Amino acid sequence: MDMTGDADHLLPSDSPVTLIGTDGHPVADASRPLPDDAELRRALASLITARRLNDQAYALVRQGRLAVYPSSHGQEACQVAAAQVLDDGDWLFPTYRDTVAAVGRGVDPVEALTLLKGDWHCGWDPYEHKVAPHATPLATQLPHAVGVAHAARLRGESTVVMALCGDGGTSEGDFHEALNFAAVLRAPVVFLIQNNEYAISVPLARQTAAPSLAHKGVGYGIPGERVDGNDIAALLSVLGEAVARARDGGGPQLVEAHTYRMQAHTNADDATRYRADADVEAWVARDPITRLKTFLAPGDSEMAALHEQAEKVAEHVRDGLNRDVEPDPADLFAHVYAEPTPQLREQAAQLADDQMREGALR
Amino acid sequence: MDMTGDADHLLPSDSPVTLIGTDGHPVADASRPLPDDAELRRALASLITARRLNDQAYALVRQGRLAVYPSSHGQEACQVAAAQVLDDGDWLFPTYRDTVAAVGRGVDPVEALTLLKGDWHCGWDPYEHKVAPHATPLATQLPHAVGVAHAARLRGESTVVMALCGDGGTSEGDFHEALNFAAVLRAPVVFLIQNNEYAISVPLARQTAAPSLAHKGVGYGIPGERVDGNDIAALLSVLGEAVARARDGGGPQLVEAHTYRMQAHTNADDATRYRADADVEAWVARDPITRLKTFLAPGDSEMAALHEQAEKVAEHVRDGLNRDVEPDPADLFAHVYAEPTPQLREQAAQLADDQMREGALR
Amino acid sequence: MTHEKLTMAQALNRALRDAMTEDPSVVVFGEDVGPLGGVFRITDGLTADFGEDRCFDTPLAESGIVGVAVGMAMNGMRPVVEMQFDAFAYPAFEQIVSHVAKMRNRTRGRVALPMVIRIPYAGGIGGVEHHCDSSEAYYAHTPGLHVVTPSTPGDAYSMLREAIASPDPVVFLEPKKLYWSKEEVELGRSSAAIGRAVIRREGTDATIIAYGPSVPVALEAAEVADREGRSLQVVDVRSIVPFDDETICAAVRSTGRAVVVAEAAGFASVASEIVARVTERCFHSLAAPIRRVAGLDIPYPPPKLEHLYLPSVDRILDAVDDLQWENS
Amino acid sequence: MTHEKLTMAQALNRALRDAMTEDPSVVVFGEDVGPLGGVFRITDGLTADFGEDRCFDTPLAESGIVGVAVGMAMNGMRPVVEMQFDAFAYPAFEQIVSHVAKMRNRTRGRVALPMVIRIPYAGGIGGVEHHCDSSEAYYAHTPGLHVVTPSTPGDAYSMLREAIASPDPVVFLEPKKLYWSKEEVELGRSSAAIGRAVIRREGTDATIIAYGPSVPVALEAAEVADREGRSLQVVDVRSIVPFDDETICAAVRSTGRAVVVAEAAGFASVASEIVARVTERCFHSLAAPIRRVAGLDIPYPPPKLEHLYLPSVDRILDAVDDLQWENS
Ligand SMILES: Cc1ncc(C[n+]2csc(CCOP(=O)(O)OP(=O)(O)O)c2C)c(N)n1
Ligand SMILES: Cc1ncc(C[n+]2csc(CCOP(=O)(O)OP(=O)(O)O)c2C)c(N)n1
Ligand SMILES: [Mg+2]
Ligand SMILES: [Mg+2]
Repeated sequence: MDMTGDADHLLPSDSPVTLIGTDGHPVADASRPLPDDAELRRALASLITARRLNDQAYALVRQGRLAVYPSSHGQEACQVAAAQVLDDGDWLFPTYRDTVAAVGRGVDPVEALTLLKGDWHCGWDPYEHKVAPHATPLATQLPHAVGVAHAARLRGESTVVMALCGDGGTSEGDFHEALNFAAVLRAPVVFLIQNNEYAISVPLARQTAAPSLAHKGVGYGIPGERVDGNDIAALLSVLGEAVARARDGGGPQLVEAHTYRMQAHTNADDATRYRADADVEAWVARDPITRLKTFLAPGDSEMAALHEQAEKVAEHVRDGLNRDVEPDPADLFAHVYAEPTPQLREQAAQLADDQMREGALR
Repeated sequence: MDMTGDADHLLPSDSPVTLIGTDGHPVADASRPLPDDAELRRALASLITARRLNDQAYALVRQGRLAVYPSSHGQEACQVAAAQVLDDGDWLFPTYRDTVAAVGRGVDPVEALTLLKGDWHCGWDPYEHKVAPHATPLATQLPHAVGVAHAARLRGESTVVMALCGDGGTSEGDFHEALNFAAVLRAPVVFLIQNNEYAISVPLARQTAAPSLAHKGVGYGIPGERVDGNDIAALLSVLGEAVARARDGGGPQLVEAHTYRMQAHTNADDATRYRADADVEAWVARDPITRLKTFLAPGDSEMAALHEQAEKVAEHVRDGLNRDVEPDPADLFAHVYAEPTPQLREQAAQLADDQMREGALR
Repeated sequence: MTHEKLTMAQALNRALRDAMTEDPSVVVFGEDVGPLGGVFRITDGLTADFGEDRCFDTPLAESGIVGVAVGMAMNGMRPVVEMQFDAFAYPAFEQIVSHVAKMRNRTRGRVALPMVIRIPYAGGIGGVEHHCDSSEAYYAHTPGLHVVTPSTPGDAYSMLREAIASPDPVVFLEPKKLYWSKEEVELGRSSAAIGRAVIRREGTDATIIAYGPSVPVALEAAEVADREGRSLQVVDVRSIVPFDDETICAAVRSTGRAVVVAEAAGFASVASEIVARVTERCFHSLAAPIRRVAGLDIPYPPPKLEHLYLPSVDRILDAVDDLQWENS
Repeated sequence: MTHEKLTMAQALNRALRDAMTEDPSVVVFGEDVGPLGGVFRITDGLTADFGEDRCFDTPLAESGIVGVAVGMAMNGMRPVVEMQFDAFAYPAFEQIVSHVAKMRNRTRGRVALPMVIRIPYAGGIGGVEHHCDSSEAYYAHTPGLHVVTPSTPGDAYSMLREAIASPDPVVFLEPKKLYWSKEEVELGRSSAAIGRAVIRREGTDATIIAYGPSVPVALEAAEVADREGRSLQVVDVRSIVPFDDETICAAVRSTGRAVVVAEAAGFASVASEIVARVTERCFHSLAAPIRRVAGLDIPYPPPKLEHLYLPSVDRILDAVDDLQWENS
């Protein structure tokens, strides 16, 4: 009748794991070793590209080439780390804000922006880089992540799934159901919450009264950990360990990364309605890129090379988005089912007919 | 940025609170005082009536007077305590298994069985005794409970809401959303989980990997407690305290009562398919009534009086259910909206017409 | 009665304000409805003006929002909740179908749920996936709900006032592409639009039956047809449940021909219902079968293709052309 | 091909077994489907015979069940999940509408979801609230889902095999009151019933269009009508999406009169769609408007009153009588 009731091993540490401080120096009494230099340099390159990508996308919105863009400016470390700790056979489940993470897995950034450009829903082949489509309905991707992981496990594969979620998303029923399924099935899933303190305008204090989001693991028997989400070293360490543990059959893990959304929810949002500029300013000092740069102290030529690489990506994105694709109306009917139903064939024919007549009128 | 992250005050005790042991004697190092004698004697009377009611309902199923009955045989202490700790102005939100709790609040047991008899959905007036209708879709009643509590709080009333739920129900998204809303709104709700070890055929180990269900409070910032669900003294103490705390503005609380469903899920279920008779047998020794009886050692005449009272209730139920009510077809249309729509008036007229013609044919 | 020139968004905001001012039991909550004023600004300023108890942000959980509203409605309040977009009401589907729609009936009328579920719905604004669903059929098929959708700022104001005052739950569908449409609005409570369709344009040759976002398109089609010498009557359904058979059937009988226009996928839709019930009632007045101009039976398309999905003036006029004029 | 006399419940069990034997990627899960074999025993013995990895009990959470199935289907499996009763699929509504129905289209066909959602549905067994909903319209209105419902043990077997083999998600609606109906069943995969209606009884005076639980009632009505000298044809729709316009319209044209029978509340239902589409296509063959015999527009009633709600032989025959025979 009595369960063992011991929750100690499930509780997160008292404060978020930090390895490199906001001043760019290693913290004194770090609980774990720093990732090696190569890992960190790889991360720096990704971070610089990521930031450039965010800026480029924002510019494209202003130019009307993108309908909308949910920027991850300020959160790049979380997304870079989420992608970097995975192996090729692993899966990533991103939200709408995780374009950078998808790109980190190899998705072409132009394809990653297809949805926001308005050409089609998902622009990439989810199987190519094992990146699920951007999920818009909050937390709904989390049970999918568990299913992918469980299927792999049933076949004896060593796949690990990284499932991303926002702080707001943790309030949805699907968050709860996914974590519970993962725990009961011991599915190899790492749930990474990017706690950027807001769900659109709603601050964390209105979202939850929990001691931390990482504490949400306890109720499922899933270990929770908190990490400084602007410290890529800490992220690589904590997420890397969680992935390794899941791969070894240790089951799911929940990681809360403390970070901040530096820009509005999307370009359509007016953040001044719900938060003070000063609050945002305070986070500039914690910028994940500055921090890593201070720590690694790369030479000028090294930095120039990284920026050049980032610029190439930006150019690729600019070119890609400036190219007007004329979506094919036939696509509307081609993918609803493996074979269009008679009803869809009828509607497709009708539409083609309408278009021809309109074309003739022009 | 850092939340205080202290979860100690939210964690349940290491083992369920017990005040009267399975042998009927007070436990040696009890963490809290026993409820007073009057409380316990009142509980004994309710328990005896409750057991009789369960048995009577089961008999009525066999006689075909009730379509189905989810018995709470073995769980009576939880339900009696849940009702007994409430004041008149408080609300109770029962599940389908909580007929005994509803009756404990004053609902006429015949009205409580209306749903299962098949005459109508909810047989009682929810406002009369402040008992919500039996909820069948699992966990859906929990957000309602929060809403009732929040509305009362907005008006400055001192209402507390007792919301019941099964172990299986904790896996539903609505459980999660309700607890989170309650915590954020600081709504005066006591969530009582009757952990009877099974959700129909599914044992707790397939439902959750949590250290205990009481640990689920942590993720919401809600204190969790565990209690021996067959020890009415412990239940009255723990639930009474939770209600008092909620009434004083202390916010919601989660209580897990460890108990056991002694009979099948309903009469339609075959429990031998998923659990051993020996497992059930083991729980006979923990029977909540035997335990309290041993402790209180009531005299023969006292017991006779209690049984007589229970018998009266059983008789009332028997009479009530043996009376055939001919439900009025007009009721089908009368309560869908405050005023029937023109469409419903049309359908009602049509039905009346059909019936008249059929009547004429007979 | 005062009048003011308002957009539909402003008219809705005004309706909420006026209802909250008149009745202290009206409370507004949902995602981002507080300080932000909602992503469409429908609740703009309500928290500032009425306080946090009357208008508040909730955790991000639609089933919870609707479920808590049920409880508050059970206990003396009149909650008005916002679902941020159409597809984000789906997590609340069980609460809506199994409780909101059934509580009164379940309790033989003892527990009423005077609550409003506001849902910005339908497309035409270039929104991405999940932001453009026309979900009215799901609600209209569920007995126990009132389902209404205004097409003008004036109706938006008066119908929302009426919905809030209703003793029954109302699913209030706001055509988001019309939020910025503007007209002179009569303020104050007076209307009885719920249950009543309205003739938006008189006409003698055929009847266009539309609602919500499709009404302006139908009116435009009638305008064009008029120039081509065909007189189209336009009926705005407004109230899907209850449905105004009287007005709509009278209209169709007067012309003998009809086209139903609606954005939702056509299969098993409200448009199907309108065709079926009007045909059942007006069969021998019809010169031709009633035609439907509906959304395609596909998931709502990406922005660049939505114009092909939406009922257009051309598609409406084509359908009108198909009404077998050779028979007249 | 072998034959066996089976109840519909046994036929479904057999279909699962045969599919699991043939294809190791078929997995079955849901609430109580393991050792208990499901509350209707459809999955009886599967855990014992195929092991826990192939048939397992899940936590009690329908959105989770469907969502996990989506993930498994994305990753090489063919999940067959059970929703315990119709109304208990509503918590999974968002997953079904926003993902199950849309994943293939969203990814331009790259991610298929070969999965089956089994739902025991409809009434007639004296079940209490939430156990008797006819929810087909919600799914049929959602593009991207196949929606089918067998009315015989033979169809139950072959259609479930076909559904499991389908590259697309199928909502498989099992009329629970027919679980115990029995007939000789042809085993093995062969049918192509999805997308195909079937004539269950020939007749010349009028066509009764029915599906799932209403088919036996329609056949009974035809039997009675026959004794009264009226010859009724009975069509079993079987496959709601895709819909077999060809067979059904041909049938209606052959008689010139039709009645649609379905248990669900009539408003904005599959029955509405059938009336609308058949009328659109067969208008000039019709001697009278098509009549509907549907559930009432009320929440499913308590057991003692369900007989008044359900389409009955009497109601069907009354509707047939109303088909304006004076015009022929
Ligand atoms: C089910 C659902 N409800 C509402 C929305 C609308 N919405 C989009 S983003 C968002 C806020 C999400 O906040 P969070 O999870 O913290 O992620 P962030 O945007 O901060 O990355 C909301 C409410 C949605 N996408 N899905
Ligand atoms: C949403 C929903 N899904 C499924 C069911 C079917 N069902 C009824 S009772 C039950 C088991 C519930 O178990 P638990 O919560 O432990 O309560 P207990 O029956 O043990 O009291 C199930 C699956 C339901 N009523 N509601
Ligand atoms: Mg956030
Ligand atoms: Mg249980």
